[in-house]
Amino acid sequence: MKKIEAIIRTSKFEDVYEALTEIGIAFMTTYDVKGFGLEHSSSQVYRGATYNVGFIPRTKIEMTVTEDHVDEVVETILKVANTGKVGDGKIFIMDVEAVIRIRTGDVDELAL
Amino acid sequence: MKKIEAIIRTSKFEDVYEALTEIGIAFMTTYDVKGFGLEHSSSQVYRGATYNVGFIPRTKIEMTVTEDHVDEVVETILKVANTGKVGDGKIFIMDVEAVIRIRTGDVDELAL
Amino acid sequence: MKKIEAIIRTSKFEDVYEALTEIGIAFMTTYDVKGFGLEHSSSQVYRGATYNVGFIPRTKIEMTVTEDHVDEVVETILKVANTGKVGDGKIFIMDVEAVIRIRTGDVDELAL
Amino acid sequence: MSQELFVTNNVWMMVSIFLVFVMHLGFATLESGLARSKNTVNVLFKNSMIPAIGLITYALWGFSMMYPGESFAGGFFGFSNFGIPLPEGGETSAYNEGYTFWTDFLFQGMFAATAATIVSGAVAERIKLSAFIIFSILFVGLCYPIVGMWKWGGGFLNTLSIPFYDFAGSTLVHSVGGWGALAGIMLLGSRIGKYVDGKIKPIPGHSIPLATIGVFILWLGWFGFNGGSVLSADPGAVSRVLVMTSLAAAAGAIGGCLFSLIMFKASDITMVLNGILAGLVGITAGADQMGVTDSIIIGLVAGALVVLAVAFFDRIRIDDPVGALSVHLVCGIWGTLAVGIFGALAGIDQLISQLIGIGAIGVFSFVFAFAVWYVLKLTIGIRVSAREEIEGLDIHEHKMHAYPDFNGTGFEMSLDEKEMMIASNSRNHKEKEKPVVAE
Amino acid sequence: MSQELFVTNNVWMMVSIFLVFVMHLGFATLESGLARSKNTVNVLFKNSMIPAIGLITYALWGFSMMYPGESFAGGFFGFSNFGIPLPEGGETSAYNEGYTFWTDFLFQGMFAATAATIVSGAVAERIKLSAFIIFSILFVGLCYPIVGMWKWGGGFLNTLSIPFYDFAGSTLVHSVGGWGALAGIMLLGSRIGKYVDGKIKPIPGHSIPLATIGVFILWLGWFGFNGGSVLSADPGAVSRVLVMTSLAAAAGAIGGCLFSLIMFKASDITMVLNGILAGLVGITAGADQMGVTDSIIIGLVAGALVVLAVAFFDRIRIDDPVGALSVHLVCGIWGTLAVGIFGALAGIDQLISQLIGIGAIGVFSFVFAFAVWYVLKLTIGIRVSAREEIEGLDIHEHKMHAYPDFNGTGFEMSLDEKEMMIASNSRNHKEKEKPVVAE
Amino acid sequence: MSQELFVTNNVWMMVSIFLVFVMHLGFATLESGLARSKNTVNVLFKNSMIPAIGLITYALWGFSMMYPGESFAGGFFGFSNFGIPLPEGGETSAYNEGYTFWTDFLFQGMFAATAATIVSGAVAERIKLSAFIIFSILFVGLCYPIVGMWKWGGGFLNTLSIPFYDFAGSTLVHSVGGWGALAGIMLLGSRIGKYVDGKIKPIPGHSIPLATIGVFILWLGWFGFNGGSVLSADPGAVSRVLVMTSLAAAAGAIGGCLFSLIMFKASDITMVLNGILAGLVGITAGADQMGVTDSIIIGLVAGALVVLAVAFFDRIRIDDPVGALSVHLVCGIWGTLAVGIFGALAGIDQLISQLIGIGAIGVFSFVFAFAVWYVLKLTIGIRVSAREEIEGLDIHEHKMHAYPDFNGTGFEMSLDEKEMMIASNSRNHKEKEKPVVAE
Ligand SMILES: Nc1ncnc2c1ncn2[C@@H]1O[C@H](COP(=O)(O)OP(=O)(O)O)[C@@H](O)[C@H]1O
Ligand SMILES: Nc1ncnc2c1ncn2[C@@H]1O[C@H](COP(=O)(O)OP(=O)(O)O)[C@@H](O)[C@H]1O
Ligand SMILES: Nc1ncnc2c1ncn2[C@@H]1O[C@H](COP(=O)(O)OP(=O)(O)O)[C@@H](O)[C@H]1O
Repeated sequence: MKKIEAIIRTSKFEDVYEALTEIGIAFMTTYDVKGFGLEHSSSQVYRGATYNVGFIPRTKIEMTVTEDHVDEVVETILKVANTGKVGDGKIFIMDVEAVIRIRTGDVDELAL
Repeated sequence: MKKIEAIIRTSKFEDVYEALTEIGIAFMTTYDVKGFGLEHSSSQVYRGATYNVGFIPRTKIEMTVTEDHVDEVVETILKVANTGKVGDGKIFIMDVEAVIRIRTGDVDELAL
Repeated sequence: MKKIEAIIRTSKFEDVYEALTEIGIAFMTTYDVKGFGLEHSSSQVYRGATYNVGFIPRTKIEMTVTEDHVDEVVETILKVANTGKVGDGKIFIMDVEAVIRIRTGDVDELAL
Repeated sequence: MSQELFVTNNVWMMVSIFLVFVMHLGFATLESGLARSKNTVNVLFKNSMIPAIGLITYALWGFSMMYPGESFAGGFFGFSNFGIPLPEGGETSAYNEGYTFWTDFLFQGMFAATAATIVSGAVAERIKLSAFIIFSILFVGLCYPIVGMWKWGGGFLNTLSIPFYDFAGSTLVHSVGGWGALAGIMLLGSRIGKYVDGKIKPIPGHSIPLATIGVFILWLGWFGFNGGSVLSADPGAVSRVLVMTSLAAAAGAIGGCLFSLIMFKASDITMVLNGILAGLVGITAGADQMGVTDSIIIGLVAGALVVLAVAFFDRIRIDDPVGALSVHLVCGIWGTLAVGIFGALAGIDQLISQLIGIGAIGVFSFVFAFAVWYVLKLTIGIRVSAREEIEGLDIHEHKMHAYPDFNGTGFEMSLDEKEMMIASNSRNHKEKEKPVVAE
Repeated sequence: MSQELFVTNNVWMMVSIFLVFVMHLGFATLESGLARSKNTVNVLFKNSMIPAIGLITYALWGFSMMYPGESFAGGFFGFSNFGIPLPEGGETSAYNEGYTFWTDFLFQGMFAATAATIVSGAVAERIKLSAFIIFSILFVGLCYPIVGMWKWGGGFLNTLSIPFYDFAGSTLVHSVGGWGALAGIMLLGSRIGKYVDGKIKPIPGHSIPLATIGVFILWLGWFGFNGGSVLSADPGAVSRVLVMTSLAAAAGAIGGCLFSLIMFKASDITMVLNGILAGLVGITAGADQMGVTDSIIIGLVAGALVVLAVAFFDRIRIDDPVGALSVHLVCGIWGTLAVGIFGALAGIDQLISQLIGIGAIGVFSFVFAFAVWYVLKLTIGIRVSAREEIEGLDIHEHKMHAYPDFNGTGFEMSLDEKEMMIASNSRNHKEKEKPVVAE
Repeated sequence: MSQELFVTNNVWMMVSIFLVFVMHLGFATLESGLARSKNTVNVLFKNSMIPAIGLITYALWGFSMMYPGESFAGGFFGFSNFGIPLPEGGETSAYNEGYTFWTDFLFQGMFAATAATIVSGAVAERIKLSAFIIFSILFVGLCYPIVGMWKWGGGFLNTLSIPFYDFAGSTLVHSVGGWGALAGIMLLGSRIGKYVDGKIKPIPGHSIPLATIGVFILWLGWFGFNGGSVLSADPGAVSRVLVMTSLAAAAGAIGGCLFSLIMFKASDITMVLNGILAGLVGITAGADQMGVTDSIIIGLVAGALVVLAVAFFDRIRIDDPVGALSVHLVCGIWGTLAVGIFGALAGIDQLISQLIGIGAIGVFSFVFAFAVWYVLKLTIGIRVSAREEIEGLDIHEHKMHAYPDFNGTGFEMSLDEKEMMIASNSRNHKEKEKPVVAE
């Protein structure tokens, strides 16, 4: 089983979510993160002084899937989350040794 | 060393935290995540229109432990976080290659 | 490629960020987490009763880098995030199997 | 009249000024509470500038355009002079037994800005700041005093054989604002993400406490809006007006509560709040003509109407974030009609006069506002870019966030995400560009 | 009396109406600020409906039950008629030298709803909305006017040889509310997670700014509550009352501040805020009878009392999220007793009359409220389910969040987690089901 | 004078009391809105205690030090007695035709606390609570009444051949507060992270809605501040003052808006809000002497001045989180000078008197405040530790968070992080310890 972590534009989240649902990915976990990369945040002004918070708010999606799903997931994200502009984000793939479903105690493939 | 990631019901967090403390797990890192899975959020109404935010707020617990602790941790979580209803969450286990304690520079087992 | 996860004092974040930028790390993702460890939070009082929220707010930094950068990153964090007091945090290193840049579809080293 | 009475009357009118003034705070909090946090600074900015603009334009020319005095008043337009020079005896009861010239100006000036405030909420979350400011100056500075003169300044509506009756401005203030808002919304189109694939997607306001504070303050302010419109401290008349105003507000709350419970199966606090305002707008035209039962009925009906109207405007894709149309336009009309149906003036002839007034003022205000919005749209543009709208007007128009400690950037919230995704769908971009009115 | 004085008196009384009205805003903000964000809509909903319910029931029958007039007043119960028909001369000084009939009704009507508002805060965060609304109607519509009549309507407390004295309602308003709250809390039980394993777990309110706004507004409102209770604009009496009210509030703040610093080693702002209210409630019964030193002492003692009372109620597991019992019940009693101890009326006989009044009204209000709550508990139930309580009343009773931009679902906050875990422990479920009073 | 007029005057003055009272709420919300969420409880705590401290010290000795009466007044210092014993006839028009003794005390007492409130905002986010409380007691209890007596109590500024003129306190209240604030900031130094490596780093306030509410409430309060300073309900004078006050506020908003747009290329709402206050402070010294045009000019200039002053103070590293110096000190001086430039009193001699008053009061207030702050600094210390400042005064001074549901600990926000990192740089620690004034 592989864990896929995708850091995407927050604005693309629902598109990605829907596309993944369509290809049969029912489970995922997401949270808001701050991204530092090539794209930079726009500056702010307060009482005459300018400043910059530095980061861009992004959404991180995590899902653990069986090996045979990895390619499809990656392709889907690439297709939907892409705008072609700097800041589209990245996908990381890692190995997962074991998965357990808390409700039933099912393990590994059964738990996905 | 293994990293254990558990996505549990937010309502179960303190139970799990206490149970893990009891079996000697002193370190963990947690944060709020949004979970998409089989359980769905209840609908909301605003000025006559109904809508659904789609996700359920969940808590993610991360802890890196030595191999020999993994089973005990998993069993503890299974016992305490289980309600038997859809939405109890999952546990993921991954390999960690190195750990360093920032304060002392201790590495691996010493750092846990 | 390796994923480096560092859990550090929130107060040290900008130092670490600047130091990493200086050694050429342009990409990272961060988010706020709650840390449970040896350091404990200070107690609060509300209407005569005392209580403790238990955790310390910390910042988690994630970055995926090529093998040859790992040591330098770790050393930099160790140097900058260290205060010598309990609560400085830890660094975890994991293997990453694949990386894809969403904008271009570049993979692995090219995507970093 | 004794000097003593004059002084007391004037004190009462000054208290009324304060109350009408706080309505601007009420609108500011209500409207910002019902908008999203990424547009909060923008809403508050507009609502802070409006009283300033209102008072200054009213001082420069508005007051003398609305109350030109007998010699300068025409049927449809009057004007005496620029500025507000103190007339002879303006500080004594020779000016009026109820108030000094200054009191008169300030009370009317505080009213004036209200009409623009109503528009502010309706066009919130996508209007361009500069366009709104220009619109406000013209709307408060020209439209409001012109139609105001028709009735309160002695114009043609006041000289009908059975004069049009609008005690404190259900039509002259609230509907006028409502028509301006309707024209604006029609030309602006709906917020991105509000109507998608033929479905209504709610965009909840970001702070119910702010909205609730706003409504309580508006109710408070209405004591001056209606109570001050007696134009003296006459104990019977004023206290009666206060009672009827309060009963209508209370009945409006109950009407809004029950009706939304029946229709939507939810105890929707925004409907209770809108219901209170609906009751208040509804009683405003005839607050001095109604009895206890009349007031309660007017309020109940207004409370129900506002719920229906919110649903109705959503169905026809008129996107009004704060319900300004439902409250001020619909219930403004209802209240004005109610003068012909209930209370001391009830009668078919009065009802006809009411319809004439509603129609004349409605047509003028709507056309005026539509023309201004339209010219603005063709010139500087009235709507921010999709990106600005998605990321929030605060960061783009003001380079600032309303709550920097809570969300560093103001657009990392779940709901925004939703719309951002929606915005990226081509079907939607089309929708955004298809306002109700063909251009 | 001259017409001029009548007009001025009436203006003053109308100003007092406005001030008492804003107290409802004060309660709404204070109570929502001291509750959690997941219950904010619920608290605000209740507090928005209360004035509406209060005014309408008072108009329908309450006013004539509380002030039935000499001919209809009994010792314990009186009633003249339904509705509020304008009596002859009701708009002139023939009705009263201080105010018109309408002013009278509205001033008293604004008071009426206060008692229910006090209950609202005390039972917050676990009460079922429907049960609360029904309770409010009965409490404001029956209990309050009945006991009010005993003193202010000319009933038996007013005809004691040395009449019970309660200037503006330390007992008639505040204690009555407090007793209703106590009965409710006893039958409801404490919030999940408040008392665990014999330990008190604080549940901090979600917004100190809201709570602070509430207290300032309440202080403001009290100027009308006490100042208006002079029932005329009599310069000496009213201004003296205002000074004593302010000094007691100021002393209450200082008392609450110092006492919580000594007892809890913390500068707890909620105790300063409660101290201000304690001072205000404390002075209310004798605001027109006290001197400067009396007022300061009464305020200081009230400020200290409120701190002790909060700790005391927590110890006996009476869970009162906003401190309503400590402020309104305890300091209401203290203020009423103070009339027999300090100021112009001080004396052992007066003290006895005060005790009679406190006792009679306390017993009636408590029994009335207990009975209503009890019947509601047996029928529709008064407490939401554990799940609703844990996830928040907002999403369950109102399907809405108070701050959707800040926490998409309203129950993903650290503190909530704590209780949710607590709720899942069996020991706790038991606790929740074991209210103070055996059923 | 007729009893009727006396009663009416007194009602007006009581209304003014209420309005001045709500200014404390205005300051509380404005200052907490412009501070960070981790210091919100602290700001609100101070602002809740200030009116209490102000009223009590004023009752104990302040009132009789400021208004000792002819027989006790000296040129520079007067004192009649401790406490506020009711003088003979104090409740009748024998005391004053405009108000009773009690009304007089309360109106002046509400004013008194204002000066300390101004200081509160300027030293916010790093001042030690205990030091601030002690300072406030001395500042409100001694400095304010002493300089107040110089003019309003009949002291030497009032007996100049051409008396110094300060209608409602541009100098006597606002500048006094401003000087106290300046002394405090100089000895305190700037907040950690405000000036780093020679660059100004903005520290945005945490809630624009709170700040906006504050400004609206302050404008409302100013109607009583200026309107009540007529000291009677004189219709012409009071209503004129209200109009000029409003026009100056409106012009201040426009001035602040335009000037910040030009200078900073941003529609900065905090500048509009400060502009409104600037206009209000500016008109305060001569509100009864100005005409319409004068008032608008004074307001516009004040609005522009405040923008310049904010930038100026930042450049000289005087860190004033809420802009109190820019608003109250700078525009207080501007307003006082304006009396010699515009309106009925304009003239070079008057201008000289104005300068004498500004200078005398400025020197005394600044020296007094500096001395108190300095002694406090040497003894108990006036600044919290760097750690307390970084983690927030709320959790350290009050062991509490203002918004526990939104950020469990109050110091996990992005901006704080920034400063914490900054604080950890040695260069910065030095900076913190290098206040403007060498010690
Ligand atoms: N190596 C990395 N490790 C961790 N996060 C990364 C890494 N590379 C990119 N990211 C995340 O992805 C986001 C987008 O990257 P960015 O460089 O701005 O765009 P692009 O993918 O188009 O080059 C960053 O803000 C950061 O959060
Ligand atoms: N394969 C997965 N990858 C990532 N997150 C998952 C995965 N499976 C489950 N989750 C997380 O666990 C939560 C609970 O899962 P759910 O299906 O609702 O319950 P159950 O575990 O009882 O089947 C989900 O909301 C999601 O956050
Ligand atoms: N084994 C672990 N797994 C997950 N998180 C950990 C682990 N060890 C430490 N942490 C995180 O690092 C933080 C700092 O650890 P702590 O023990 O307080 O300090 P120190 O590193 O000085 O021993 C903790 O609050 C926790 O968030």
